Amino acid sequence: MALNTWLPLIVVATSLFAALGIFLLREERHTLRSAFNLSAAAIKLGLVIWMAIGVLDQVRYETRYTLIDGVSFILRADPLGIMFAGLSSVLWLFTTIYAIGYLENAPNRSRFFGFFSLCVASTVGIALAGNLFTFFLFYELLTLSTYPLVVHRGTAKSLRAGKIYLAYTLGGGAVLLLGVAALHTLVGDVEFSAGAGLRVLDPALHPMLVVIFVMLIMGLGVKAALLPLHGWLPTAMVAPAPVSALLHAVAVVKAGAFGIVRVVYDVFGIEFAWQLGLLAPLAVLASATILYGSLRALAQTDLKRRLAYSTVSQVSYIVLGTALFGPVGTVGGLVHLLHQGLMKITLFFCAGNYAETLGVHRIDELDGAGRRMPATSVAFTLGAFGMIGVPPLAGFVTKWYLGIGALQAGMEWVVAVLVLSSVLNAAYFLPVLHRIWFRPQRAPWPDEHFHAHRDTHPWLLLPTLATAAMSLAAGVLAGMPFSPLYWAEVVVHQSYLP
Amino acid sequence: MSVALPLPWLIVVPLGGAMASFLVPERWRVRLGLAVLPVMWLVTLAVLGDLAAHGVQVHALGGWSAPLGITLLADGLALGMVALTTLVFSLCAVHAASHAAEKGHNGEIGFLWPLLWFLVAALNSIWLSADIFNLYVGLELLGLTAVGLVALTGSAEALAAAMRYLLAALLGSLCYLLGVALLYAAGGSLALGDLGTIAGSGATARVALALMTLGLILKTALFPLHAWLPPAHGGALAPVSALLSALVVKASLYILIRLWLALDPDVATAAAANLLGALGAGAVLWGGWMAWRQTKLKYLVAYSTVAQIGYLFLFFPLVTGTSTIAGGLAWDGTLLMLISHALAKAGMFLAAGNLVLAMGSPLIADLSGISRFRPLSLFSFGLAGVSLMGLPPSGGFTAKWLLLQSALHSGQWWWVVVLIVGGLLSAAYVFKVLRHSFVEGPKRDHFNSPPMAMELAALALAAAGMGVGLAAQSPLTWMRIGSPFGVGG
Amino acid sequence: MSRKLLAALLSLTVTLALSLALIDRPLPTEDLPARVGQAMQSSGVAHPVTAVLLNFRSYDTLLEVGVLLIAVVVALALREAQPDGPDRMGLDNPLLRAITAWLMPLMLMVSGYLLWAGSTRPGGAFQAGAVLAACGVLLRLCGTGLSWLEQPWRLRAGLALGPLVFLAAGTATMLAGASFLAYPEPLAGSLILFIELNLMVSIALALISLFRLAPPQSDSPHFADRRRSRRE
Amino acid sequence: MSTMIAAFGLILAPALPLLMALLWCVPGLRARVAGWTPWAALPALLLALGGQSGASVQLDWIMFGTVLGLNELNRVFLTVTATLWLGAGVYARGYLAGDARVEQFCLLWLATMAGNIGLILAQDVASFYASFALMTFAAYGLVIHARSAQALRAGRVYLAMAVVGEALILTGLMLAASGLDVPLLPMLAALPEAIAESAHRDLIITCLFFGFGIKAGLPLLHMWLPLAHPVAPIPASAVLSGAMIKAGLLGWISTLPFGLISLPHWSLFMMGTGLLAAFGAAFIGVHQQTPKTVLAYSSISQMGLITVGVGAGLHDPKVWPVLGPAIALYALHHGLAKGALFLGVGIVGHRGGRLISPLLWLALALPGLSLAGPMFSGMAAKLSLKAALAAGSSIPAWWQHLPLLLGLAAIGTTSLIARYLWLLLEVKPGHPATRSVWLGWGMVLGASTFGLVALPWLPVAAGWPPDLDYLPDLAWPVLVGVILALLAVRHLRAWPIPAGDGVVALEWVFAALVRGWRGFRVVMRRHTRKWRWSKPGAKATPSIMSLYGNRLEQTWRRDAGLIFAALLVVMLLATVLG
Amino acid sequence: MSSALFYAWVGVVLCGLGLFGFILHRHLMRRLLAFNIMGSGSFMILVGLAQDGRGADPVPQALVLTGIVVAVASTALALVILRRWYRVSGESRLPEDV
Repeated sequence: MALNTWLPLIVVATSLFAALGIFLLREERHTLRSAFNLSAAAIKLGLVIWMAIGVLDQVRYETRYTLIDGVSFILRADPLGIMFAGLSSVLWLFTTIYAIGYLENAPNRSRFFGFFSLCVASTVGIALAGNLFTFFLFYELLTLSTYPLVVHRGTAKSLRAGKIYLAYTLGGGAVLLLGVAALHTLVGDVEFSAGAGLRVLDPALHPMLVVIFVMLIMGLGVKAALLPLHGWLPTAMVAPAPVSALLHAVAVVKAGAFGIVRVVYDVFGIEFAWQLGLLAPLAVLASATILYGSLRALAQTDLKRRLAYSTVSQVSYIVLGTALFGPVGTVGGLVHLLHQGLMKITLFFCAGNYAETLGVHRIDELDGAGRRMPATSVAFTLGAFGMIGVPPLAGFVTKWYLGIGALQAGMEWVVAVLVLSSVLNAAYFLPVLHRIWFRPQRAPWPDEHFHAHRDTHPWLLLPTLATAAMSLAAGVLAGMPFSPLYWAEVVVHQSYLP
Repeated sequence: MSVALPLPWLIVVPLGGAMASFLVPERWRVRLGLAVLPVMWLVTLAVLGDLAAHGVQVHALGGWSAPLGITLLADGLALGMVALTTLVFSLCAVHAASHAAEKGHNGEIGFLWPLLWFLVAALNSIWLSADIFNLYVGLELLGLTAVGLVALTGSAEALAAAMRYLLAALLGSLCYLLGVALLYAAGGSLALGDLGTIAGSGATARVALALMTLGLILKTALFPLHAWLPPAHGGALAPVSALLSALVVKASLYILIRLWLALDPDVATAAAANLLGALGAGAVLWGGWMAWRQTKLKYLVAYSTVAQIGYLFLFFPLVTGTSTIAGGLAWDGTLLMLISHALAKAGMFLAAGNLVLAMGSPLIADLSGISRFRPLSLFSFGLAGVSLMGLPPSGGFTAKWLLLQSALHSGQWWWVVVLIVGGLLSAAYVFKVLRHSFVEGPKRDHFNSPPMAMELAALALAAAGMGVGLAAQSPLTWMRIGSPFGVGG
Repeated sequence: MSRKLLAALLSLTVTLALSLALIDRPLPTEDLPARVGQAMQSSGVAHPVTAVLLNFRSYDTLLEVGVLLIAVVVALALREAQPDGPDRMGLDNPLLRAITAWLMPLMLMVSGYLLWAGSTRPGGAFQAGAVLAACGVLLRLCGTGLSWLEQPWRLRAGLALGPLVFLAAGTATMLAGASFLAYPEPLAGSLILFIELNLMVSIALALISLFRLAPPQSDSPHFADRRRSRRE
Repeated sequence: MSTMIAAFGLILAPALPLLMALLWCVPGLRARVAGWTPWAALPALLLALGGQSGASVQLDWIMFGTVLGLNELNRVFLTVTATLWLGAGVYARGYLAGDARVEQFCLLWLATMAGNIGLILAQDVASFYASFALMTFAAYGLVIHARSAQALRAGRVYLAMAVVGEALILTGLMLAASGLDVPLLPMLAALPEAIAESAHRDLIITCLFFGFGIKAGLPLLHMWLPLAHPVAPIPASAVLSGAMIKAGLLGWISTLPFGLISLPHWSLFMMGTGLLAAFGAAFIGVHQQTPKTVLAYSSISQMGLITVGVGAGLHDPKVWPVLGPAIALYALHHGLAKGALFLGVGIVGHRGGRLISPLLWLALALPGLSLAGPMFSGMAAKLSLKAALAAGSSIPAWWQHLPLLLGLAAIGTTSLIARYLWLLLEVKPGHPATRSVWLGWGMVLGASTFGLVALPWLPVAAGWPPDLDYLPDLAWPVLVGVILALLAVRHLRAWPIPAGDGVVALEWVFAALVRGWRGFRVVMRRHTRKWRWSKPGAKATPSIMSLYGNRLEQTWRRDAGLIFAALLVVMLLATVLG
Repeated sequence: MSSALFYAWVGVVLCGLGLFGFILHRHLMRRLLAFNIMGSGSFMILVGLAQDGRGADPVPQALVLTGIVVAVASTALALVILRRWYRVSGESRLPEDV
């Protein structure tokens, strides 16, 4: 059926056209732009859901186009891709609503929303990429479309953050290009098909493959904020709240982690990676990042920077999951891809609400926020407890699967890392909760708005509560079909374990 | 049309256009200039059609075949360049025309059009010619026209730049002429086709190649000899500098590639090829660094040309003495880089021209807040920048990808480092400009606004730069017809 | 000092390389003069150089004339960009004017002869054009302005006459089905002569206007103060 | 049909408080929900009394598939918890009538209750751990209700130790569950034999023992107890020490491999810590200044005794069938008695220590005495404990002295109770005790003294009514304790041991650590100042490279000719010699 | 050594001198003259070398004729630009050589 071949392209194209449309709109056409934005987000979500259903009963969606002979542009909807695409399209819908509310009368909104939809187009492109080349293509497009968002405010600080962001991501992109090109010379067009291609190479090339693996991981590690390459994430927190919410909690950071998942599972194949002995060092690196991120978060005084460092540590759970040899560890890693997205975007929304409604940026200004903004604070509490891994919430599901997976893979020390990081998470989230709920308001709010509304502007509150509810449901109703856990299991059983 | 369109039309039409616009009084020159464009397009498309239908075309001028007379050779490479020239020229012409219309008929624009058409004629004569002395005359024609275009504004900097450019051009073509003399003495014939067989591989041919190479890299402004390019391209009018950077600089490289492939393989030694590669690497690094340090917008773009030319010279080490696969990849990569650079650089120069016009000052620092008033030009500047940086999905990226593959296949991994670092450096200076445009500087609400056509021309070129990346397959297969690397591969 | 020494050394090396190319030279396999000899009778002229110049490699000549035209166009453009003062060239010296009056007819006759001799002996459009240009320069030096040259469009027409005729001839042959610039056998001789005539006119005009379009010596704006700055 | 009711009852017990907590969020309903808070524990009590054990319900959508069930063991715990929550709830309504933050208290009360009940009924690991965490974190709100400085400090210590406890429990559960054949749907019941066979048995037991130990107040892990209880409002501390400590015990019982394998060195270690806790806590408790702290230390010492029982259970598999019920019974008795004592403090506050009537004094002393041994439920519990210890077959030699040790512990308890009563005298009149306060206290008091008898299904090992020959060896410790107390009143002065003893040292160490880290950071920052990215404040100084760059560019331009010639020579060399 | 080769040698020497002059001198007029010397040298090589050991060869002579016209045109243009530059800046050298 022709539609199957064009659907992935249409999904990516919806937000591309939305971006172009918005760019052409003049600055003062607000309603039309919001309508454009929201309809594009809705259409994309609908299409992704349709594809998700299709993928469940083995329908094959694939767009293939040869760029130059030997290199083709493939968009394919496989379970893993659909999972990430689903996440980003759902969260894009909410973040668009949030952004419209957040940038009520800010300048340069056409530019903002244009690049915003461009960025999501590249994220979905990364999700649906069928081979390493297409993945790299959208990976770099993501860098380009996120830079203008990071420097949107135009202040000296945001421009400096933008410069650091660029240095890291373009450097990473260059190393990734090297890895992809080297792999290409060895194996030709590397399609994501559970690493069939690499196993057959003769053993003489194995050291070369290890070098390539290191290059790929370094390139992807920049966006996945692995230890030495995470410097850009905290500085990029100067961006407006919706940007730091969608991008640095979901799109950019997840693209890196998703890339590592693709490389380990679809390019090298988990057995071959295990045979080459690549998984153990990756697990060590991920664990180091987990602990380092939590420790640094402990010392931060600015709320968004603390959340940023927490993102640094949380994303490495996904990497840790991929590094665990065995289905349970993989499921843990993949399900955290969704859980962390839901939880972290809720936290960033709340941080944005606090900043926008009360003008609060530092943690010690948060005293008594619970009384003034109960709904946002409840959402924040849910997100925080989810992050700590308190059982009914989503975080626990991930930690449980990762723990069991680690034990089955014979890496007992990973359990210690998981538990230690939960303690550290508690150490930097609980004081914030304590201030919000149990401390009286010491000083008048620095810059209070939305007095009329009970909590904050409905456009800001609605997405926050929605994502909070979804993260709660992802945890509590983990057993339900179509829950993140269910989908992660489908991915593992359908594509990686015959 | 069963019988193929004779090739000389590609030269006659622009020459005729030049002479006509030279004769016609000033008021009509712009309209006449634009009128000749569709004819030019028709001829180009017809010849391209013939290439597809009948393959490589040869036209013996004056009825005299190769050794005695001059022949025009239209293989994939030549016609690819002709098509590129037509595309870039038409958009620059549209830009110049709308600029002239908007500014009213002041003096210096008057003789712009004859010179522009002479430029096209010179370019087409170089792409098509298969005779080394005829290439010399084409080079001279091109050199003088380019010098004239640079000096057009009559200001002190323009005249100094033009003088420096002219001296460099003269020295370059004189060395080339010396090379022609030696080759004629050694081989007895001026035809490019059979040069390899008759010129032998003695000292004469080697000295001739060295002289010609030096003459041509001086005219292409390769790294140590690049000093004349930035003032010339930075100071000229926007459409002029676009044409200079996109096409004129490439003509001498084109001749060098033709020579390098025509001569006997062991005349073009690996040492010479690596020397050229090293100079190219130097160009990429030095050009990138200097572009990053510039404070004037057009000078930044000019130095970016110096840098990007470096990439093209990686062709020589990747072709001499390597496997056919690596050679084929290098051929595709270099030509795609040439095309996408031409499109992107022309687009960037036009966009830069629009921005300078809108801001009223050449400095990058004054760009703050431009994104609210001239978003389209800034967008096309960014788009062209993406192609120069070699980020997907642009043509620059696909070309860089092919060169990377070729370098890895041929085992010369050090060019990979040059490609990667060059990409980062170009990212540095492109984002330097974009960064300034994001600064929410002092409230500057008064920007003069160039007409829409100028912005659309810049956008069209930048978009073509990206498009060539996506649709890289067709131009590459065309360019392989009649190339030493054969079809496919 | 070191720059001079370095320049000398480098030039010497280049000269050595050139001389090496001269010494170790294979005997050329291709023999173009013989080909020219065979093709002479269909070239329409007796003198081989003119045959090569205007028939076998006529395309070169066309481009070469284009080069000359471009030089003039650029000169015209620069004059437009930098308008000069009134043209006060020439010395009002009666002796010079008298001699010119005597020499002028002789020079005109010589250029005519050169043009005609081109088909059988060394000569042709370029040499004739050069002599004519000399007349023009001489006239300009002795102050008699060529009034009809003042008309811009007439100057441009004269300049473009040669190349246009050449181009038209070539295009005509192409339209007639033969390849570009392939003169039909019988007409070749007279066609070449006609082209050479027009070329002569254009070349002469081009060289004269190149001489004329340079800015006059005295009216450069900084002339005065530059002199003073030099003296302090 | 009956399974339907049982299932509904099982779900309703934990779900009702959660539901009411959610309703609490709606501002309109808040006042009414606060009113109804005490009765949220009713379904749990009815389930404990009425429901039949062995019923279970499976909700596979929640978490990894939640299973709630009732069996003999957790039924006992459910009874004590439900009664205490009910009584304390009624008591709280009266006690906190005037308090400004009563609504917030109710929300946290409901949440903690839901956690506590859920934890008892949970059969699968995930929901067990979920309710455990909910109870722990919600209890933090109860502890710091007063918002005073000590309350906040106590809260901090409580939270820190709770988090560490949770982490240890999670590790233990995870390690144990990995041994199961279906690790992703771990059943609590399946854990013991998984631990028995697992390779990391000792590691798991350590994690679980110390993880739950923090909640149960093991020595060196008990610091939060004496800090939290005095600051918490009286009903909260009653529930805290009555019901929530038992959660730790329930954790031990349902996870550790009792009755499967014998772990002699583990049992020795546990019994040792139990005895240490019993005597140490008694010794420190006597020297405390406030009644509630004394009671806290008495809870620690009682839990020490229970730990001894647990340790014994581990030593000899055959002992467990007898010992398990005994421990449960003892826990039930201790919970109710401790709850009554705590609520008693509030009653005394009604008219001040000096003025209350002798009858009231007797009522207050009754649960204390039962704790010490001779009175009803206390006696039953002690007897069954002693009988179980005697029944063991291959018991080590020193177990004969256990009855003597238990007796000494009883002396300790009696002295603690005496100290408690002595301190009650100084309590100044404060809170007027409303009707619901009396009702709540009465309920708990009644349950603690007579409750044991009324419940037919209670696993009373030694049979009922207890024959009289055990009476004398139960009574002598009480007598000795009373004599000691009378002497102490005359001339012993209490030593100034701060409440929560070890924690003071711990806090000092932690503060020093933080100070050291901050100092190190300042040094590091000063050192790295130099090579940071472009410092935000730095003016864009034209770097030497750009100056050098421009000068080099000038030379390119000036000596273009020279460079050209040089390159020409190099190229000639390359081609000719090449 | 045939007479044609003699011309070629003279041409080589002229080229060397022309290159030396072009590199060394800063004054634009001198550099232009050096360029013309070098041009004549190359023309002599072109004709001399081609005719060495063989009779008169019309092709190089035609080439030289074209070369001369091109040289004249470029020198004339150089002079025009030189004069314009001199008129604007009063300098007879390029800005970097002043």
